[in-house]
Amino acid sequence: MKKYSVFAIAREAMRGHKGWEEQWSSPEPKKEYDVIIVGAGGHGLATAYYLATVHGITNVAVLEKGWLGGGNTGRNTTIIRSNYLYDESAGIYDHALKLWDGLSQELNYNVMYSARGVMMLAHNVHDIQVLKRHVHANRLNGIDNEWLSPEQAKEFCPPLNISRDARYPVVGAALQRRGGTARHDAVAWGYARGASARGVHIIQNCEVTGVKRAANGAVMGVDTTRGFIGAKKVGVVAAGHSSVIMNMAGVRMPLESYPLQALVSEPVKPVVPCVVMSNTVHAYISQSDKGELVIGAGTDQYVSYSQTGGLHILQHTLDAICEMFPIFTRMKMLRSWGGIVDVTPDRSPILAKTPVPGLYVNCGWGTGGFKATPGSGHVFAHTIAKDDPHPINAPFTIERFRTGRLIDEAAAAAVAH
Amino acid sequence: MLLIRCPYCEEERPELEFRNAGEAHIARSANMSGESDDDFEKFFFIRSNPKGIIYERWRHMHGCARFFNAVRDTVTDKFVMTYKAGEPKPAKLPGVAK
Amino acid sequence: MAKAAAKKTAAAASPSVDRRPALAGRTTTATGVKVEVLPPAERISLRAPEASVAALSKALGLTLPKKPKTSASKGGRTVLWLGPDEWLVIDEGGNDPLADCATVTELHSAVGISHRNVAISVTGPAAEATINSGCPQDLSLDAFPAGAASRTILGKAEIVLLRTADDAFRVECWRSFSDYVFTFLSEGARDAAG
Amino acid sequence: MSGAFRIPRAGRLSQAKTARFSFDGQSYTGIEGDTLASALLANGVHLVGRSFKYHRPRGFLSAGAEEPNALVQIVRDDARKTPNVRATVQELYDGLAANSQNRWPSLSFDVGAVNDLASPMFSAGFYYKTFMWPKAAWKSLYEPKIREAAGLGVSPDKPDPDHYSSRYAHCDVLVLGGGAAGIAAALAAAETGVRVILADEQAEFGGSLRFETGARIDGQDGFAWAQAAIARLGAMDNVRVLSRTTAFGYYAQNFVGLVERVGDHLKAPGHDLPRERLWQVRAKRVVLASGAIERHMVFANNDRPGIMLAGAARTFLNHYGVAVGRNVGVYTANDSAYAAAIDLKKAGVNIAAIVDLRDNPTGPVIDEARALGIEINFGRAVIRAGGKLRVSSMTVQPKNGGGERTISVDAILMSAGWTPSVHLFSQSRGKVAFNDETKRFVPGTYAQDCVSVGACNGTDGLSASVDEAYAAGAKAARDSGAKSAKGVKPKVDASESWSRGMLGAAPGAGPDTTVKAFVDFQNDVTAKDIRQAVHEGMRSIEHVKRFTTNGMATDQGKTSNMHGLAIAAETLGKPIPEVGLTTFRAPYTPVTFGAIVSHARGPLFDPTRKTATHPWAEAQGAVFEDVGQWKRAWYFPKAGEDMHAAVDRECVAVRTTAGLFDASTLGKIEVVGPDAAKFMELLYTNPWEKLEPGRCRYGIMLREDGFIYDDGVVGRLAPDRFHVTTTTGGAPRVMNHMEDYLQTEFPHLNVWLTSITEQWAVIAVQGPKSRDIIAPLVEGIDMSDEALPHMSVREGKICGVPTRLFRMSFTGERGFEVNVPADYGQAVWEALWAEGQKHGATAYGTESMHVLRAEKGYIIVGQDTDGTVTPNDAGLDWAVGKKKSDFVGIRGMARPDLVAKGRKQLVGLKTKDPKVVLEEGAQIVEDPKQAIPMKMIGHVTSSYWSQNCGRSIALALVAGGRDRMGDTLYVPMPNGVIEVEVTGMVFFDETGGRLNG
Repeated sequence: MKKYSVFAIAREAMRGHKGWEEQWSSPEPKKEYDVIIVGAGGHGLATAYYLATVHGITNVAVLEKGWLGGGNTGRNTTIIRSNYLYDESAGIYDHALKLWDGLSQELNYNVMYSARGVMMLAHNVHDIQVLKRHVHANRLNGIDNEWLSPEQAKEFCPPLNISRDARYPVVGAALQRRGGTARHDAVAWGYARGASARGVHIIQNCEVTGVKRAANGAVMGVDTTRGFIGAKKVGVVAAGHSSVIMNMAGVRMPLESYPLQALVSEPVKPVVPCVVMSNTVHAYISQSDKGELVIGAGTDQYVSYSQTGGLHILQHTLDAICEMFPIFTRMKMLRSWGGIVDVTPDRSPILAKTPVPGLYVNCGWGTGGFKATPGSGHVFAHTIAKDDPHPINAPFTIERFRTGRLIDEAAAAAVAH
Repeated sequence: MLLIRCPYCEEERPELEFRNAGEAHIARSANMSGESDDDFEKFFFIRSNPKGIIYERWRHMHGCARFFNAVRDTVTDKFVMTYKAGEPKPAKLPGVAK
Repeated sequence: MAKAAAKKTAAAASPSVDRRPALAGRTTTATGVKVEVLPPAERISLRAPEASVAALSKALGLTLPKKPKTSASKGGRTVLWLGPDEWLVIDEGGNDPLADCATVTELHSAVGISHRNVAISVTGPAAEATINSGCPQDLSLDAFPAGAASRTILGKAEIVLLRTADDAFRVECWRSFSDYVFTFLSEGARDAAG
Repeated sequence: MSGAFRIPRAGRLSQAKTARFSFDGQSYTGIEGDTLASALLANGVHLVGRSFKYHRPRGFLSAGAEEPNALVQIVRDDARKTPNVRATVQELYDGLAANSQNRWPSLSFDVGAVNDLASPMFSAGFYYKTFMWPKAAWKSLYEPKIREAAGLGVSPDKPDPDHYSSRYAHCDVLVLGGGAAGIAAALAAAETGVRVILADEQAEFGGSLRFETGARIDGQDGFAWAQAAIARLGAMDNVRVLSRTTAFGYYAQNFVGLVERVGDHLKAPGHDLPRERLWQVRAKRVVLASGAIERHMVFANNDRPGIMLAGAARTFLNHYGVAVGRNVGVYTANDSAYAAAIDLKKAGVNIAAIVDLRDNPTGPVIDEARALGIEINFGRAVIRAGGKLRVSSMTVQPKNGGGERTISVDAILMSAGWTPSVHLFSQSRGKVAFNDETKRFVPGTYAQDCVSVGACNGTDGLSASVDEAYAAGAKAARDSGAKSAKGVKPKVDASESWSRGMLGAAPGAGPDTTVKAFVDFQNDVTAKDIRQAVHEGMRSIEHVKRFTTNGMATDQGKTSNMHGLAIAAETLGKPIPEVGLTTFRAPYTPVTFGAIVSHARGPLFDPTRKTATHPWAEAQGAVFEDVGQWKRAWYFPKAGEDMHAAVDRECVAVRTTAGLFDASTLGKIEVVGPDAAKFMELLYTNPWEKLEPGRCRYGIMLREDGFIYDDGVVGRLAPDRFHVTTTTGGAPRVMNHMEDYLQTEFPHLNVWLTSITEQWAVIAVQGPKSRDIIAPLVEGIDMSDEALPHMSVREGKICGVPTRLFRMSFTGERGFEVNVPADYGQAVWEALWAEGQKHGATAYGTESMHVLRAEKGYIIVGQDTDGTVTPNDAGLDWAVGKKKSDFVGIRGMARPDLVAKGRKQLVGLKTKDPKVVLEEGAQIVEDPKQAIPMKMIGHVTSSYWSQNCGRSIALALVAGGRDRMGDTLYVPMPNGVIEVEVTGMVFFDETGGRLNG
């Protein structure tokens, strides 16, 4: 893998950028691999990358029915934070946040992780109670998250409306300074490049149509649109389609897939210096390096794989944005799109072994998966390599729904992801 | 915004009047306290989440306020049919292969 | 049924305190439309199975409509079909439908909601457009003729809509939503001429 | 005079109606009916913007919505600044002020243009490969610089004084696009009498008829025919004609979002006019007539100001009467550019030369051009444009190489052919198909009840388009229920027709070159960038798009997508359809946030719910808090009191005399029917069958998973009638929860639910004197403890109005809750208040209510519980009917981890220092000395200063809390550790004697 640097660019500039090598190869699938990862999104590619770099397992194929990074990885609002309430969640998201910091250097690929701060607004007494519970729990967990007055919130994000006559005035905010955003495509591409360079096969336009199991129930491999591919270990990281793949293996999941829409405005000069989220008026916003306001919507209310949603969802989201930022009504929506998010009953992910030997699953990230990408891939690779969960993802089992040991951030905190 | 036929109002109405109520035909046990942990998990948490035809419940929240069932294709979001609560799962679906 | 409960609330004997309806007297006009808050009326939410409909119709003095999105009206009393077993009874003639139902022994539920709802009338050639500023239903005369009634949505509030004439609607909403609904209709009216 | 480049007698604008306007502070004169673009061109201004990355000077590429270059900021006043407005769309009004964007210090001298010199460094995706060292520099240096350079216009910085409106509409046939085809379709449908809506984004209908001077329909000039037809349609009351209206999104089940620009073209829009109006249309059938968009030629420096699409130049001439130059060159790969050359030539503009890539094309336009003496060069390419701030020459070369020749020009018109606008069709989830012969994507498989007609369907020629459209309009009407048509099909007498053209880079910009031949102008994407993306392994067109940002600018690739695709395909050595087309996403053109939000701003953002006594509380100077949509009186400060002083006073008053509290927001549900008790047994954990009429009980509702969902006092009014109360926030979801079980799980029960939350105003009168205050006003109810014991309910009268009088207490004092019909709420409150004054009663708000209930250890669902708490966790086992065999939640709460040891349990906390008040949400640990991360065993759910207890009190969820009574635990705060003792939950009057005190 040729190193990227300003000098490499200068060198290539001399010869019209004709000397760049492929960022990742596009090989034909082999008959068999040690590990197959289903889904070439950020989580799947990161898993493959860490299988290769941390565990030395390079005979790996990442199968993707479309193009790599084309699912939720390339369709989300790229918010990164780790100020979660419960130890379990804080553990995995902060593991990810630590990896985000330095990921560009690790991958030699600028993922543009921008620690511009994530600010969550409180609009009433209940919000204050909930957010302060987070602030205190985070502090004792060694995770930065500080309480701001409305004036401090406005100082940190000048366009924010903190007028007392707002329908839902801002009465405070919790700020995680290490939180921020990253360039979603770069994350997928950087991991793909790193994995590919270490021998991982990334096979696009290859849809999994079945999961083959031996007489003893163990996984043998997968049927695909490009034929059967064998493997002793299969990791399913298919986001909205995870339950579809798991059903092929005969495992029914506690998952439902919903449309999640997002939108960007036309690009303007820097105006929103951080990420702002509000659960009560329900919307979140940041500004991309390109200048577009990146705005998140709530999910539609029904199960769907259509990657589209209703206009009324975007309306409610922009209602909320213009309530928080009345100066933006003259801005224009440039592009809107939908993703498919897989949601578990407790809104926390499942990263675990399954009842099927050799089958592992990493799903249920709902609307908040992007921020976990490095940490998720890192511990999932461990789980597959060792056939045993990493302590960090040990609590995120499938069984928790039977026993009732849920990790219910939503119920406990009612904070939007 | 979807257009949903309410089987009680006998006409199509805008989605804004409705609220989705999750997967249909998951019966609550008559002997709830006798259910095993596995049964309860299946009943309350496990969902079929199909890519294709889904049987789901809706409530005409801001209309006649009735709950009812719908058959919808989750890939196209097109409704195949709707029917009243308590009616059995339709054996045949109009205009749907297999 | 529920005589005990019903009877007591029935008789409305001289209050020593004044009644202060929400938005009393609020009104606004724009090109082609007038929006005004209507005076208080007696109302009940009536719930009953098919078998009780005849008896209740008799007691109320008009036939409960069975067809979706319809209403029946007689002598200042209007009954709106809201659901297969649900009717909204509005009496503007000073009679108490709750008392009338109290005499019915057949299975039913009659609950007084006179104070729960506020009524707003929207009249004039631009009335339909005014309501369509926030109501997603098809209000053309073919789809929603005079006499049609339905619970539906206006912006972010639930309303009950009754078309009293080709160019006149009665909008009912809950008391605490009435300011929002009136304000919304006022904005809608301002734009409806367009 | 309205500009030196205005051609007398050309165009359709009346020279009489001039309009003054300014651009970058320089003032000019235009004509009403101009766009900002045509007005500037009339004044010879081509340089209007700078590109995104290289800050290259840019002019006008188009005359319409596809414009990638000419984006300006329109300034009406301080609060009305709109960035990124397409000058080709913005209509001129007298006094219009516009500024160029993305340049400093000035448009003609822009420092950012150094990027252009350094452009070899700024290749596609370069930023992924650098700015990584030193690590810290990304945040401190690189990123801020990148962000400053990026972005086009400047965001408004003041709240928008304009308003926006919305309208839902329904129709049988919705026609999108008002060119000849759309008008023909609308006529055919309208004549059947069905409801028709016809929308077009332009100020005037006619589409390409605006420049197609050769077209004649029904014996008249095409554009004139269009205006006449629109007048006819507008006069029919089954038709709504919407101009300046863009269909931006095509959603499920023929639901289409459109935005109508109402005020932006007016000098002084009236106060009542919205700036824009959102139309949300549900149509039985949709006819798509969105036309086609001309493509530019991809050659070196094809972005210089003065180089534009041939069709655009024709529009400026034939509609606006403006010549885009005096010495114009033409570069084409199809016939249509010839028509532009001919029109300009006839208008007296010199045509320096036509350069045609094709070898020996023939046809009437070519003959006509030749007849006019225009020099035509076949089989040649323009390999380079000269000039910087304005094009000055074009260098021509045989397309297969050979001698160069440079021709001086002041404008170049180009046409690589026309791309059908399949955006809306694609948004409707239809699948496009590639026509290999004409090299274009056209509608293939339909997913909704719509049909494409005319140019957007790949139909060439006015005559064919009108025939197709008229038939489609008639069919759409039939399909949506029309009986008979009685119209006459428009007859096309003369039309222009062209097709074909080329895709991708022209000769001179091939793989072997390093020239800047732009594909996407605004994002500065060149043919070279696209090839590089492919070389770097981007095989999916989506990857190429994202890596190069081709087609991701504000024009969403309307002119660039097909060229980019062709170049990628060529580089991959694959046929175009195999590489595939990127998905078209809504909106078609950018849509103003305000239009989408429309009415949902300010007071209409969300309903503000107020109780019947709100005016009284306001008059008393109460401070309110938001609880859900409700405004609730929080506390009633007297002069000079802060919140603490007020709350201390209120709390003491309630326990010494009495207090009045507005409890109206609590949810209330009347449960009626012979099976009412049976139903209550199933929905609540408590037993209800044996509850006597006239008595009340505190009920707990669970979700099926066993966690507490809601709670409230329930009164039984009669054997078949319960008056249920819920939490304020929980009211709607509890009602839905109950209806769900009643309708779907227990439909056999004869019981009905009615929300009476707003029927009754509720006045809580609490305290030792409460009975003395109420009694004088009550009729027909025996108020003695024997007749009306704690937790009972009676119906009677108060102040002569009906009441449901509850004897109950959420304070631990003797207490009542007076329910009266809402419209009487304030009057009865005032009567009670007057009585209360005789006893020194006070009004208290939600804060005091919280303190008082906490002193008694009464929980607040949603504060002391959070959706993960069982009745046992909350110490409410006593409220669970032990003998019951079923109720919602009975199984869920028996799951292993819900009955395991060590669960968090609700307990009381007393700080060792009684003066210290804990912070709600603070975390609790056993060992304060442990290192971070600390093991947290619980958190504070409620915490107050209790004036009545003379100390602070708190409730907390603590792991195994009830086994820790008396233990010392610790609350580590940033400024030190707080010691606390675990106690019971009742801090005041443990025996409960005061309930009857």
